[in-house]
Amino acid sequence: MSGYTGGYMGWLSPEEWQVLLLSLKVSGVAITAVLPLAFALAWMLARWRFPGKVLLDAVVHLPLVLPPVVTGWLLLLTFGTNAPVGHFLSETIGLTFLFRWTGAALAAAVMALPLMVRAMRLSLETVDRRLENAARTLGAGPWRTFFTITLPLATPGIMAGLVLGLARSVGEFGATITFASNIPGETQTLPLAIYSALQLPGTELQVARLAGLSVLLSVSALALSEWLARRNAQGKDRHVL
Amino acid sequence: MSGYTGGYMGWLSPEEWQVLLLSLKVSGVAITAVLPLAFALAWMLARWRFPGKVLLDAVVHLPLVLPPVVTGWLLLLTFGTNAPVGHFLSETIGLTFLFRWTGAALAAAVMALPLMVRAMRLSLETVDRRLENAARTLGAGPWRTFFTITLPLATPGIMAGLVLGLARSVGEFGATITFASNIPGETQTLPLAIYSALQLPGTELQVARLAGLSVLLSVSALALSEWLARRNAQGKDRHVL
Amino acid sequence: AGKPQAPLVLAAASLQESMNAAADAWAKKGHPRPRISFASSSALARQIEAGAPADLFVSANERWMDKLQSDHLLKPRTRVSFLRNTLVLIAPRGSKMKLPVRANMPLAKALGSNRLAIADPSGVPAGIYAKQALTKLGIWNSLRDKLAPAENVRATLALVSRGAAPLGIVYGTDAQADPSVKVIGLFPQTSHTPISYPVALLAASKNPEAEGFRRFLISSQGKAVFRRFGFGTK
Amino acid sequence: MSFDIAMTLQRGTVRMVYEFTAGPGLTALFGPSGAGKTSLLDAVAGLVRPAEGHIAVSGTTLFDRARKINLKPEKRRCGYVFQDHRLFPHRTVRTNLLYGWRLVRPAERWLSIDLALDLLGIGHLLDRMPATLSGGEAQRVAIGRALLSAPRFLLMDEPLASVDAHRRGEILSLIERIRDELKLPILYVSHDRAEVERLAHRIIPVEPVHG
Amino acid sequence: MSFDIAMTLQRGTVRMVYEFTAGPGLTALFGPSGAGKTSLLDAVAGLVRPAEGHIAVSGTTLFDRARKINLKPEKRRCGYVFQDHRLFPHRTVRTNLLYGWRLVRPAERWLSIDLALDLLGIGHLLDRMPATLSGGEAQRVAIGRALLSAPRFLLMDEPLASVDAHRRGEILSLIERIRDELKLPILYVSHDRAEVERLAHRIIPVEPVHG
Ligand SMILES: Nc1ncnc2c1ncn2[C@@H]1O[C@H](COP(=O)(O)OP(=O)(O)OP(=O)(O)O)[C@@H](O)[C@H]1O
Ligand SMILES: Nc1ncnc2c1ncn2[C@@H]1O[C@H](COP(=O)(O)OP(=O)(O)OP(=O)(O)O)[C@@H](O)[C@H]1O
Ligand SMILES: [Mg+2]
Ligand SMILES: [Mg+2]
Repeated sequence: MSGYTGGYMGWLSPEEWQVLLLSLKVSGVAITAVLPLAFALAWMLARWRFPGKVLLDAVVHLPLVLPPVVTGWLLLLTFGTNAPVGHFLSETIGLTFLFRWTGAALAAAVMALPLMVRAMRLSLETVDRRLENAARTLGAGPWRTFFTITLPLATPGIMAGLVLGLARSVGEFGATITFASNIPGETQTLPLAIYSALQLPGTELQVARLAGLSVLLSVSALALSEWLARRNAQGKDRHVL
Repeated sequence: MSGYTGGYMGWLSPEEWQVLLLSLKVSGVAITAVLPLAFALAWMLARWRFPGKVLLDAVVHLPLVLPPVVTGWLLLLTFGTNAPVGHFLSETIGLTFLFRWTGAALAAAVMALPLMVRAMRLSLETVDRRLENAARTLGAGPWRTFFTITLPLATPGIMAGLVLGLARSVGEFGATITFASNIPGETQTLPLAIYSALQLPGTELQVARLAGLSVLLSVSALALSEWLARRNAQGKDRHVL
Repeated sequence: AGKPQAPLVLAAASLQESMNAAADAWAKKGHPRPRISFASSSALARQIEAGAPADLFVSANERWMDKLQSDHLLKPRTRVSFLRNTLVLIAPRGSKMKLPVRANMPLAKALGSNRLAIADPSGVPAGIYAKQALTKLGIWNSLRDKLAPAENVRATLALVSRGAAPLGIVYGTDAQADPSVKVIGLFPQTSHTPISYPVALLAASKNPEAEGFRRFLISSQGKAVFRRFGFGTK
Repeated sequence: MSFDIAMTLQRGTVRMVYEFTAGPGLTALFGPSGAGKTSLLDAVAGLVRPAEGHIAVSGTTLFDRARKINLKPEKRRCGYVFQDHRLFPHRTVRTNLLYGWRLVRPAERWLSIDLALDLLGIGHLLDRMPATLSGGEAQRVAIGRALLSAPRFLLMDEPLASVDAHRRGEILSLIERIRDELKLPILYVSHDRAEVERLAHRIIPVEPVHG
Repeated sequence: MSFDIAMTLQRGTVRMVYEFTAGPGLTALFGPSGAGKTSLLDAVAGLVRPAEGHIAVSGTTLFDRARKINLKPEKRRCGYVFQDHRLFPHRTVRTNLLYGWRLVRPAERWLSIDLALDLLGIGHLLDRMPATLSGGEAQRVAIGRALLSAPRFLLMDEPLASVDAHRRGEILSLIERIRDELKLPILYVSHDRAEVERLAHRIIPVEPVHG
């Protein structure tokens, strides 16, 4: 982390604050933006039968399989300013990714996608279709059935997908630094700041502090999700041996 | 990749074979070895209530949250020859990790763990306890009930966990190079070979070939899992609108 | 036992081509070819601290070597700085940019709204040298928000060759190896601390071949290999 | 005609053929287990698609293979009491009951919530989750949910199977009133002779066809 | 004494108190929906733990709070026909039926598979998955599964609720034979007066206790 002052032990230094807030923004935007896509993919994989399904499944898993640097490199080739997609997006809606926090968010989103899709798909596959049928006979159209029956019943998987995706996006490093670069205040998220610190000897304390921040961020998300899950499970008591 | 001869387009070069086989070995051993642990953790998180559960959950998620380089570094500090645990293991059972393929497997296992635990936990939570109770009244003890009822009913999550874990382990880079280093034939798995190739200009073709191998590996695993899942689902037909 | 075992060399990733060539040359002389693990100097140094069973370390910077030395992890009197490198300003091959490297050069203006690709100046050696040079030339402050810090030199190079950045600062050896970029300026040797690559035998090394290879590396025959890849030698 | 049904269903390897018309009132389906009674109700509700034939209720064609008519389940306005209840496990008894109720125009409703709660004896269960209900309680909630959706005809699959004698009497009276005062067509499945004899205007035998 | 039960159960906010002893033969539990019949069977099977009291069957104490006895369900050797069937969805009818059968010593078995298949009329379903069964078919498989586990006593929760009259007669005869020839104690829940009067040696009323 450039310009780290050190010594300030009681609380966070301004640089640490900056990194933390940026990480929050990047992960938050990434997960929020990719959530509908992840759910749609999970839905297709869980419910539809079509030729090339295994292929789609494979493509979704790609960012998990490929080393992150390769993913970052592919992003660069696709969304770079000179690349067709990147050029098109920047010309039409003024959205640029290269060296911008949006690029970090894009990288985080891509890396989180496979985890989110899998967890959501797993839950969607266990939703009892007979309950959806019951809702239809009660007068609910497909969309209402989806929002009132399917979606709530798939909540555990959606929550798990969110937690996994968030954790993964908070930890994302390779694709981000390759695609969005390591610009303090713009794309330097927690892992990138940690990487910078790790390059030099004697920065163990600094690394530990930043790693601690990552952990804190994720533990909060986890605790929140556990709490929500517990609240959700209330009243659904079951036989207990 | 050292000594890459290039030019050999028809099939894989000996070096590529070496990398591929090593990747297979590392991922295979990692996932096999970590499977029971992942399942035990999933079980505890799904079924038990104990103080510190959120903490355990957080620890399991750590490798996802921390940048892989930090995970690799923590592994060095724990399993290095000079570290207490590493020293103990090498003295007692002769198991060393540093600079060995076992180290690459350990790194892959640690990184795959959170994904496996989450998916398995998700499935375990949806297993109907009333069916387990029914098995008990029919004379099955807890273990038999577990193996004949709970485990088969949780199969989708276990499969998903395996696929995610395998994909993640095939793509694992940061922790491996930090912990196990980049030794051809010993710890140079596919992502590390790709990294090495990326260090040289004009190696796009080589990178693409290696990345293609990664993808091939994972698509095979995916296709296999889909096939198993479909076979498993046969006969479980449901009302279809 | 029959054949002597191959030593294990830990080398900075930027030495990949040249070190492999050196190993091949050494093997041609009838020795077992050293096994080489390429990674960032910091990762390799940490592995050595953790007790890695390796024989030789070739670092891209002196600081990590200093650290290992003070921790008594090097064999005494085996440390030699044997390679030198230069720092250059590069642009994509097709670029028409003309920009002589001198004090107060209008680099910021030349960049316009684009960014300068550079290795991470807060830790990666090539970035640290670049920062020193730009500071010495008096333009560091004007470039602060115009940087695109990359993971390492090769990633910096990729940013330029892919056109993501119109200009970049890398080692001379890297620029020479990549035909898709061209050098448009050389930073004076005086603008940064000398770029040197030290090699040393590790204290834990038990391989008798290792010292031979180290001597080969610093011999005139060995240095000749590295000169082929654009390195300077001492 | 209340029901005009002639169709073929394929379930797994089993093929079932139905052909009957039924006038107003309550039509009981009577037949051995596995004969295809539930399958018939599923087809009328639009949950299973017949291989051949047509289904019409009160003059409205719900399905006709030849004329390519296949009304969606939510357009058929049936009140289906499922053999396996199918309460929504994530909603309280209250919101289960109100699920269909909220989806119809107030003017079309023909049963008040209070009356339903009272006759079915489920007023004290409103805030409970379905998983905590006893078998008979769940069944009565399922009946209430179907009736409150203000259906134009009823499909009842052994709705009283695990309801006690006292409640059964009250619910039978309720069904009689629906049959006689509202004149809703009802398809009713039961294995209980007495129940069928009390309620049914006619009995359609459903026999297993093997092939 | 076949059954010697005195206990208190807590389910949610409801507290249920049971106290009765019953001699040999079939004991029917009769009571309104929600009175606690299923809860009682669950406690006897060891699936629900009473807050107080004791449970003994044929002189064997299954549970005694004071003496800290609590036999595990798998040691109680009960044949429990659940109100909701609970067939294992991932196993065929065949392997459902054999689940308990395989776990007892051959010498202890008292019902042959062939006889069970024949009397329950499920021989043609052996290779089917439970999800494809009709309601009555599933119920009969559940009865078969419980009986084939060679239990020492039976807990039957409305076992004939959706079985047709013909089969019902046959299964009632089977239960009578089990009752009279094998002299197994049976706790039997039903809302059907005729069924209860035909089978039961005694009727224990289960009344809801509110508190
Ligand atoms: N978790 C719970 N919270 C509150 N009440 C509960 C809970 N579980 C069960 N009950 C109540 O306990 C009572 C007894 O239930 P039980 O299933 O034993 O009834 P039952 O006599 O078998 O009724 P039925 O004839 O309808 O099957 C019911 O009123 C039920 O609502
Ligand atoms: N997927 C399937 N494969 C094979 N047979 C099936 C499948 N689904 C249903 N069946 C069979 O279709 C027949 C009709 O089933 P249905 O549920 O309609 O019977 P039912 O008359 O309602 O019986 P019950 O009175 O027992 O509820 C049954 O024999 C059932 O086993
Ligand atoms: Mg039926
Ligand atoms: Mg009950």
